Amino acid sequence: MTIPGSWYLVVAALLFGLGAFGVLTRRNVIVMFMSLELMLNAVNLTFVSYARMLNDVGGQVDVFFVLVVAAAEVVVGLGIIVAIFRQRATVTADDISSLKG
Amino acid sequence: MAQYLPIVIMLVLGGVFAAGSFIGSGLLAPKRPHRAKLAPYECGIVPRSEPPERFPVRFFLVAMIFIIFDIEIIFLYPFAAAAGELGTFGVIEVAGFALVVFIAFAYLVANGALSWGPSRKQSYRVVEERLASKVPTGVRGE
Amino acid sequence: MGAVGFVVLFPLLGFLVLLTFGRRLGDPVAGWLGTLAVFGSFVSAIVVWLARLGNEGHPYVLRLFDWFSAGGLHVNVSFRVDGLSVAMILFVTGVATLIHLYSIGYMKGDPLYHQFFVYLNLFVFSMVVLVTANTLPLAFLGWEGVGACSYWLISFWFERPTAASAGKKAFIVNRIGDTGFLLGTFLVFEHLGSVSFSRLTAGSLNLSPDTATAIVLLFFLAAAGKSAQLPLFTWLLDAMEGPTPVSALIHAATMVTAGVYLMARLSPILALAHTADLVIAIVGVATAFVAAMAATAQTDIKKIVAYSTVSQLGYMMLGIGTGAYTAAIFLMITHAFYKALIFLGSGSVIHSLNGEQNIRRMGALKKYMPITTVTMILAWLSIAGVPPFSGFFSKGAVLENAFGDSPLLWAAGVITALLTAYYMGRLVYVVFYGTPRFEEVTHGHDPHESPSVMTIPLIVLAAAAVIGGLLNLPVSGFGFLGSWLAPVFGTAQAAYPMSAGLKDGLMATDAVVALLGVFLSWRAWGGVSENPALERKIFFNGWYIDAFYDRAFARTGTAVAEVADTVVDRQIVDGAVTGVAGVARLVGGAGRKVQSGLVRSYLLIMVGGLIVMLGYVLTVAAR
Amino acid sequence: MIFANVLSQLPIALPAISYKAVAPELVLFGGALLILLVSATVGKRELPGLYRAIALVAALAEGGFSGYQLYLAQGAKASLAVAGAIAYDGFSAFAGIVVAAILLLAILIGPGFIKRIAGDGPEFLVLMLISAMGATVMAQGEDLIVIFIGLEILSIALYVMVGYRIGDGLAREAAFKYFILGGFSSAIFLYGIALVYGATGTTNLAKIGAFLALNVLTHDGVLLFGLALLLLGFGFKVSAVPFHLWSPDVYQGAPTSVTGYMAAMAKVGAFAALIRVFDIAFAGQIVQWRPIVVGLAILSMVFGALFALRQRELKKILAYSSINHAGFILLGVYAGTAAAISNTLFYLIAYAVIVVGTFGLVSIVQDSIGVSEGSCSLDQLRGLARSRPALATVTAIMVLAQAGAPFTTGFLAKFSIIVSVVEIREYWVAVVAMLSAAIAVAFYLRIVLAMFRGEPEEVEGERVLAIQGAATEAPARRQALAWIGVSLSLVFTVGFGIFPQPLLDLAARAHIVG
Repeated sequence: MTIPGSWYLVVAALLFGLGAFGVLTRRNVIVMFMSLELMLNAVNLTFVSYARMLNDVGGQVDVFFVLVVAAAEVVVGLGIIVAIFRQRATVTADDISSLKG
Repeated sequence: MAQYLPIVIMLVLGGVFAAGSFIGSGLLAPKRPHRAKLAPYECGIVPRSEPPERFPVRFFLVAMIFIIFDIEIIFLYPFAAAAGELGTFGVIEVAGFALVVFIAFAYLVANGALSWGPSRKQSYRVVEERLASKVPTGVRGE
Repeated sequence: MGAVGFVVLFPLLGFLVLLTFGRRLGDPVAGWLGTLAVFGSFVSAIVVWLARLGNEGHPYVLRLFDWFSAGGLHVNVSFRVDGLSVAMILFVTGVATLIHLYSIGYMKGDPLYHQFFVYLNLFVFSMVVLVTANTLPLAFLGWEGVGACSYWLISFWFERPTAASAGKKAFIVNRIGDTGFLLGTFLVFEHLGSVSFSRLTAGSLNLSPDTATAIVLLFFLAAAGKSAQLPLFTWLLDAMEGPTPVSALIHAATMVTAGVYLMARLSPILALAHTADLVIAIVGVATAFVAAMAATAQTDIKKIVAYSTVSQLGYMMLGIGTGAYTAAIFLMITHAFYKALIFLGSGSVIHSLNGEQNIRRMGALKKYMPITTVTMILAWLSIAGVPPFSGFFSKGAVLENAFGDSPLLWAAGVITALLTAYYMGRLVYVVFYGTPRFEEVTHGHDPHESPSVMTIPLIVLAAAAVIGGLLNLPVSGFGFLGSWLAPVFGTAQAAYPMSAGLKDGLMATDAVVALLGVFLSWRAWGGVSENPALERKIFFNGWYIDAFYDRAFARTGTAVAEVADTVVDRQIVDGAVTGVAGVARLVGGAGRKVQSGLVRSYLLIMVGGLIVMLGYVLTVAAR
Repeated sequence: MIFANVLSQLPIALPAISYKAVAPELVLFGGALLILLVSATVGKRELPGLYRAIALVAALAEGGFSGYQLYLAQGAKASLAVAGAIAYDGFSAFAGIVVAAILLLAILIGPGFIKRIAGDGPEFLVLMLISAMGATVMAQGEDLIVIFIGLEILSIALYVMVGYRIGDGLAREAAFKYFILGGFSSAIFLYGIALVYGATGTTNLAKIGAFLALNVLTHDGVLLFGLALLLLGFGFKVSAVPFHLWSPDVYQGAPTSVTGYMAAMAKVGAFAALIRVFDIAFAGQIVQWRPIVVGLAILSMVFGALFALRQRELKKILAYSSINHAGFILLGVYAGTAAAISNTLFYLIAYAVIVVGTFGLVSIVQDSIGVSEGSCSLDQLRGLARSRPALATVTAIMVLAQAGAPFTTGFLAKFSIIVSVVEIREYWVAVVAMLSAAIAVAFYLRIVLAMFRGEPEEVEGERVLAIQGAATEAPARRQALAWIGVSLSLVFTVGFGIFPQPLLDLAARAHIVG
């Protein structure tokens, strides 16, 4: 049994939506961050699915670049989060709002 | 509108799935709460705020260094798969790529990012303080 | 004719030198230096004028350099020497020189003495650039420059909250106008492919009437803001918060006439837009009337003069709207003389009374300030249009053309002329005659005549106000200004065929009306020397003319004036200005609320924006 | 189908790497690596002078290469290099020159103040060079993925730079916000790329253009969805309303010299890519995306101007001002004609120089009156004209240039953009733009007035903080190089404001041919 390519796209869209939903609703910055990674990986899945459907290798190569970028983002993001942790005990996004107004 | 059907389905399914998983976990998870169970400690003063979590930073540093090599492998593996066909051109390109990563690595080592063993705790603390006070951690991991 | 470069250069140099060394030069060297710079500019203007004598027909363009060209748009920095610009620079630099001189005495002891001359020189520079610019963008530079200087100078004494808010009001009103200027510029570029005045010659423009109307109305918006026309005139009254020389220079003689100049410069387009012309004429005459009415009921000396300025500007716009550009420019020049004189005279009075501006606390100053008194009386007779003073000829020329266009416009103008003679008479009688009522403000000291740096400009201006009519006598062969400006306006100038008898009749009417106004003011305010209460008694004792006057002017006039002041000014215009500011403030406040500092609400707003975009794509774009 | 199989099936075409094409990127990156290497080998000592010299040489070399490319490329079609992933033409070369100008000024202005915060380390300059490389990659990217990589190189380095005052709560908060919001928008941008890829079968802009020219899509929903997502990504980077929310917070929290650098560099990179993607590759879809772009532009112009009116925090006012500018530049993208693109480039270089200079001046002001870099309210500016007349005058000129005062590049920039809009006969848009500019003048003047009015206020608490943060170096020495940078930007702004023709010609030469 072959699974139609569009199913992969749907799964990817679901994952992307889930990631976005997570970023929007979660208060814990680490979880927000994880959700962000989920979004990126959902895009990877989209790329691979399209590459398969279009029979084009380009989409697969793109995934590599996205992976690299995601890794770099992880490094910097964690660095910033660690810095926040060190100064205050909280990891809740809603507490970080002294720049308002 | 037929052409948008996949998109609409995607959106709807995305929403339903996202919401459903939250609702589902709320409904399905066994919940028999009582006060003592909700309190972080069963005796003593009820804390007013969340206790700070312990957060060992050094693992992040290690993880970041790991990521550098992890990423290097991502590019090296496809190169290896087609190294023969790519020939000299490929070797030169990959060497350039490795050189860049190596310089970043040399910078890390020079700044003491790898000296995290217990025996050299002293020097590690220096790095840690520097990270905390001046330069964000990300700089080291780049 | 390249001397026009020096006309521009001198005030700029003065500005730069004063900006750099002004504080060190101090009082009074900085003032003298500033005056010298403007005087140099005036001398250069005379050189330009002499060089032009004999070849008035062809405009000369001094091209400095190409400023920029973008797409089809080419803008260069070039100055235009033609009849109009020469007339403008002559009177602008001339009047400015006198006012600089006067300021040396007036501003003595002010902690920001040098700063004042920095602004004044920058103002003269901007004004000269405005009137000599050969392209609309360069003129806009000057336009903005005079606006900015006006703003700074109105709020020069910024410690007073009223001065600060007056500056703000002037600024907002002028910005509204500036939008019209720029939009008009773009329309001109769009339809004529050039923004140079060289391209604007009468009769050669290929514009549809609708386009011309749109352009003219946009520029008129700008002009109405700058030249204080209904309903944008209120800022000018508040602008009296500035030092008096500023009021004289900027808010009477020069800057406020920039709108009139602009419309005159655009006369080739105006000639194609008859609807717009009518609008301008009606707005002009309405402004003249409303302001004159308001002037009859004021007690602050500067407010009276300010209303009078608004009223006179209305006359100039009436001239523009009826196609009488020469008459409008003529009135502008003579007005600059006598209005600057009135302001400086008022300033002289205020100066000697320790800053008092209420005419109820003046009176009988004739004895103490003879020069000021005599010059003020001459100014009054000029503005009233009593023959043979300058106002008689210039106002007469405007009214004559108004009659040619529509007798209704003329009638309104004549009534206003009557009012003009009357309220200025009231000013003169109450301030300089009657009983002294200034003990409170002078604490027993007698008022004194101002120093000679202040009286000399008064005398010079008075002479100019008296003989200014010679510039353009309605006698063939003596219409110097008319023939001087004829090449500029060309066929744009409206010509109303009139019999010589009708012309004489109109002139006679003007003279009679002026004298009637003078007479009325004398009956109402001159016969009394004791106090206002006595004046009432005489009214009631019943001179028919006084009763009529009381009814028509003192009562109705007060009512109308109050309506003009409270309803039009405070409610409508202030309301609009406050409204704009309020909306801006409201949105700004909302912005601060949106900027909650919470990452997740930022995310939510971004996603909201995304959803709107996607919704648009789904419903509209993807058809 | 395993990847290796794919590879073995296809003959591999080795791309010809045109080093001439990527020279700007190479020198920037090489400079960054060299600085890292030097700092790694010298051990504990730091050599700030050497680092700065290397960075300056790299910036100048980048500008030189870009200038050479501009000279080569005049009027010619874009040359594609590196297997069609990189384009080099007049447009990208001009953007490269803008990048070099920003770098030059920022290297002169920034490090002195950064030293106060974080010492002499090489990292700041390295990050600057790397992010500048990201911007040039964006300007040259002929492939959506390359543009994405450029965007991320630029952004990730900026995340770190924003968090440079990591000891300060506001800076940490700014870095965190910028990171989370930036990451979110990048992910959405990337999803947009994936959708475009799915709709057209390629991420290469030239091929997308060719594909869309040849094929009429019956199902263009996916493509348009992709475009909308791409616009969000770009809109975020250029801080267009409603994706602007990060910028007031981040502008305030970041070190002031970083704020100026970021405001300029992010806009140059993002707008260069935006023009290449939308005005060239998706020119055929202009009917569909134009309303969105003009909507973003108008919202940005209007709200940028209005929101600033009630701000009292100088850096936040300037943040809203940059939002207002972004709206204007978006108008150039919206007009989309060749002349409009040149005008946009002119606006970009004018804006970039002005904004780096302005924030440099804000740095000097903050340093002089002794407040921390995170805050400077208008009240604290009071009396500056009396205590530091030269500083106040120069600041006033730069702020007025932002407002679009005549005889500065700021005026010409706004003027020419509006001319472009008038030329496509969208008068109402021009009216809105001018009204927003008129409103904006009000808050610019507030800044000027604050400096020229009143007595200086004593701010005790801030003074104490400043003394704690102050390095041993005297402010005069710290400010000397910054003054050079600021003076350069002033000379540029006023000089090209009076004689703009060479710059306009250069920008006119830089439009994209075909």
